[in-house]
Amino acid sequence: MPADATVAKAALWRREELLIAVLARLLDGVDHVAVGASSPIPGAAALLARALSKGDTRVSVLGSRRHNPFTEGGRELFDCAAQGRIGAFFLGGGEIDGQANINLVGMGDYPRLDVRFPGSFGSAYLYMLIPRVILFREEHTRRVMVPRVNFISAPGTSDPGVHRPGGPYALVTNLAKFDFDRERRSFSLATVHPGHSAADVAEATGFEYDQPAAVPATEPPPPEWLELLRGRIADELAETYPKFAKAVFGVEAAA
Amino acid sequence: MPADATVAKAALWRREELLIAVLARLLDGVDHVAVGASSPIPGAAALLARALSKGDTRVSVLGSRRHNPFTEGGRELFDCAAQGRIGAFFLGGGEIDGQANINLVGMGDYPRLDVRFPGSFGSAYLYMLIPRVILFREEHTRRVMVPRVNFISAPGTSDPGVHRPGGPYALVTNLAKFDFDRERRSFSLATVHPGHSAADVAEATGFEYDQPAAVPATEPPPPEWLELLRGRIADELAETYPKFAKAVFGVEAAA
Amino acid sequence: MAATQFIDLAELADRIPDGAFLALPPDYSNVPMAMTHALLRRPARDMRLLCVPTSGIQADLLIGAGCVAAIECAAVSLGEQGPAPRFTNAVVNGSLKFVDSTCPAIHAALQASEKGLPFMPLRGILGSDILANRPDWKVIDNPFAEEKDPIVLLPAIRPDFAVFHARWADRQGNVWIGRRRELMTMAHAARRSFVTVEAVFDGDLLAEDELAAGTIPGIYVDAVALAPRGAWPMGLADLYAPDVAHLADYAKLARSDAGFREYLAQNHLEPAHAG
Amino acid sequence: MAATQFIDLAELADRIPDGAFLALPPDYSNVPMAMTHALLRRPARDMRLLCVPTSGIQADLLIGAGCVAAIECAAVSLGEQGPAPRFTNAVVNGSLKFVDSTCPAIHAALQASEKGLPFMPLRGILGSDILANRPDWKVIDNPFAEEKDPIVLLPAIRPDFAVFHARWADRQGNVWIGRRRELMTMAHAARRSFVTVEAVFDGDLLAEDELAAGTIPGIYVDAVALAPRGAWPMGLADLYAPDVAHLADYAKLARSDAGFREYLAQNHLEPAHAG
Repeated sequence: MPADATVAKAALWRREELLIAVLARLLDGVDHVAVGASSPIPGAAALLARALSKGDTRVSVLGSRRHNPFTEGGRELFDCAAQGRIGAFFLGGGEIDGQANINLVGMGDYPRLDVRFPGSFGSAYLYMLIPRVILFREEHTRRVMVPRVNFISAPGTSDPGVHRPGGPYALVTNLAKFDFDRERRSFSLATVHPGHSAADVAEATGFEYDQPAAVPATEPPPPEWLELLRGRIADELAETYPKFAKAVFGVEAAA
Repeated sequence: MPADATVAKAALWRREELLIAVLARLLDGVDHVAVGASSPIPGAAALLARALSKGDTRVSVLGSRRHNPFTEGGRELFDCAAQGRIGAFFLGGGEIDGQANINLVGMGDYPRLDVRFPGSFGSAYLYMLIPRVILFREEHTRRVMVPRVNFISAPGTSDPGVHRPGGPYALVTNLAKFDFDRERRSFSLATVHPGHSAADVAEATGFEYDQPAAVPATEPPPPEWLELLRGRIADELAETYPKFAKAVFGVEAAA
Repeated sequence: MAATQFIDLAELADRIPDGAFLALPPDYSNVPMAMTHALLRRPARDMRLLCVPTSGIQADLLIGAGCVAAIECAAVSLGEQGPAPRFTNAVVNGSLKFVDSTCPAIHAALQASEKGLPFMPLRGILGSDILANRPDWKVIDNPFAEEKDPIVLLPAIRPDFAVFHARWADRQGNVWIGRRRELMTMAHAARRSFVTVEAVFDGDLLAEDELAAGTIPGIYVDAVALAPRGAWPMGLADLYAPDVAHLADYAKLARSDAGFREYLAQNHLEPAHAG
Repeated sequence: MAATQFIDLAELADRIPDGAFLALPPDYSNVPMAMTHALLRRPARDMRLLCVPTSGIQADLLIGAGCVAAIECAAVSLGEQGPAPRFTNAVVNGSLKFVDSTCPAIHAALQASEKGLPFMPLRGILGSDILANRPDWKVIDNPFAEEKDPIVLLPAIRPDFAVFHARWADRQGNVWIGRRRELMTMAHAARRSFVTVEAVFDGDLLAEDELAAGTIPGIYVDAVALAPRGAWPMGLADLYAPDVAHLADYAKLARSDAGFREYLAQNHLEPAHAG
């Protein structure tokens, strides 16, 4: 497919819709996806994956009242993950490095920090227990994608003998999708989003990663996915993320 | 007081009412009393103690729907005890020995038992964590009050260094009330119920215990306690123990 | 973790294979008697039972009918009706492998599985012959204490199945248990949960806090079958009381082998294939 | 453990002494903002905060007003409104003693206190710099594993006070929290629980399973004060939503010292004695 065809198609969907589609593909075959607070794009991806699974995928959206099934309080997400009942989860990071370590605490010489992020939340635990953890951060710059994080909120890899059924599965940004190889302890560039090049990615990434000779373009969302997203998924999302649903899909939350 | 006066008074109350009064006195000053399942006499004593405390004593009657406050499932009684929020509890025993060890499991060479009792329930735990555990067993014979139990469901005493805020406080039977001395690790006969003698107690007891030169008679229930018992307490008790309330107090459970 | 399946009672019982490790609720908490009756009729074999933390007629029936290879419990008793005769008999005649525990240990070991932990500490128990007969329990020194402070560690218990009865399930497989919270822990801890219900709830049990507070989410519920009055002769919370006359009859009949067989016959609980 | 006391809001806040160790609920769970406002006006001093497991405007206000000596949390954030500016500022300028944790560790350490345990194990965390900075946490080898299997042990956390808001308390001090179960754990774990409520419930919250399932028994509730809309500007479950416009204003003003003081003045939250 010539590059200009990709660009032409790109006009048919928004950046957020592409990201949602990329994330939804990573959820294929997962029984139960949990989505943390303040995560509209991962939330939409999970709801889309559920719709596409025809009921085989369950979704728990924290912060939602309608799509959050938990009734055992704040600890249930963590217990549920440790029981092996959550197949996929999303994490971000103020900094992410090439070993998939993530930093949600701050920059500087801990505890004397120059910049403070909110904190690690449950990352130190969920990253190690959920099989398919998808790192998602829209900003793809050398400020975020660093050689070595200032503070390891949650480690990307563990020594042999450490109980770790979970870990990083992929990294998705505004520019690209990387896979993570747990054996080699490194990312490899899997696809580059339409409108960007592998060279753009290299320029914006502060850590080393593997790369095939030719990096394919990220597959855009098929029309039937876009239709689902802009209809049913937008409505479902509006309950938890009214601002996002209105901005991206033009949908108002039900009263 | 001459012995015949005691006998004359004895006719004014039933054996169960005397036992309830003895147990209620042992609950004086306790903030929160819990009572296990199938324990109508301890249950009545706790409800009486609550009535006498004018609201200072809380009562949790397991098996009751109206007087059981727990909402965290079967474990809450045990967690609540470990939090230090239960001041007194009752335990029984198929066998009880002079070190206040209790056996709720059976007789014989465990696990090859000749007689099987239901099991230890929570005794191995509650006996060690609740400050004032009152042993209550109506039957006072050498079959029950043994030199050494066949199986220690819960030990009466613990080695130094073992975390044990709780333990035995008294033993009440159809014949008498004993106090337990945790330092000396032995019972001492405190009072003998009207109609019985210290010699009767010695005859029926298989373990060694201390005894003062003169053993006082157990104080009978005062008239105002009997009035309370036969009125309000009988009604409260009928919800959980309809058979007992009818047999002892002639009260029918509300529909 | 896929969608909860709605099947009939016989199929629900059939999906519990011989040899399965079953967590049973206590007598005060939603005993799945209709499901138990189906297991008796099959008859199930070699079941391993975990009482959470005690059981009554449910375990006694399964033991009496020869369905049980082993049981772990804090007690088996018919409560006010007296001892559990088939349990007592099987222990004394040596035909039942039994493991004595204590209530909080069973709750805590299930909480260990609920939390995905290999073990859970527990206070108390030291000096009990229960501990002396549990080579699977360990005593360590509390690593946070300055002085010697022994404490028991219990390995996690993960049953194959949690089985219980409930008032309602909704179409999403959410199950309402009210304040019977031990069922929540059982469902979290077990690999699968099979539930019988009085009725299907027409709506979403998680929609409003009043009912949601007492609801096990469908994530933990693998299969549901309708069984009106499915706890009988035990009771169900606010809905119906135990059938005391029936339980007293059972307690009397089950004292002898012949009486127990008579009870099974009277209640149509005989195995389909008696061999 | 004696009867729950019903007092007014100012007295409730006054009974929390300076230097107390307070467990705070997360932003999605019954934040006691009216009580927080009373603490600001006093002003309280040297409070030690435990966020269960995170906090938002509640912790940020207390930090900004100088009420806080130390905080332990998995995160402090205003959520969709962005970072918590007073927390961030206090960390960077070194004026706040802070201890980083992770959500499940805080839940588990409270469960340890709930169970009267000195510690609780927890999976995960190994390799995190959180652990590297927690000399109070220990790593042991799982004594049940055949091979090397390091696991973290967390010491129990027992707050002096659990403080939160709720829809109802009844006259016996039972408090209805619906599905906000972390409040139950907080109340079990803390030495005392002080609760503000929207209204007094005319009846017994424990009488029927529907409400009992979401009720904290009065055993754990030391004092209750009425505070209608007592979670504002945060929301309360099914009853009212967060006041997003107000929170956005706060997020903007609190970025600077002057703006924060302006916010306090606008909302009549200035200390009674500013010294």
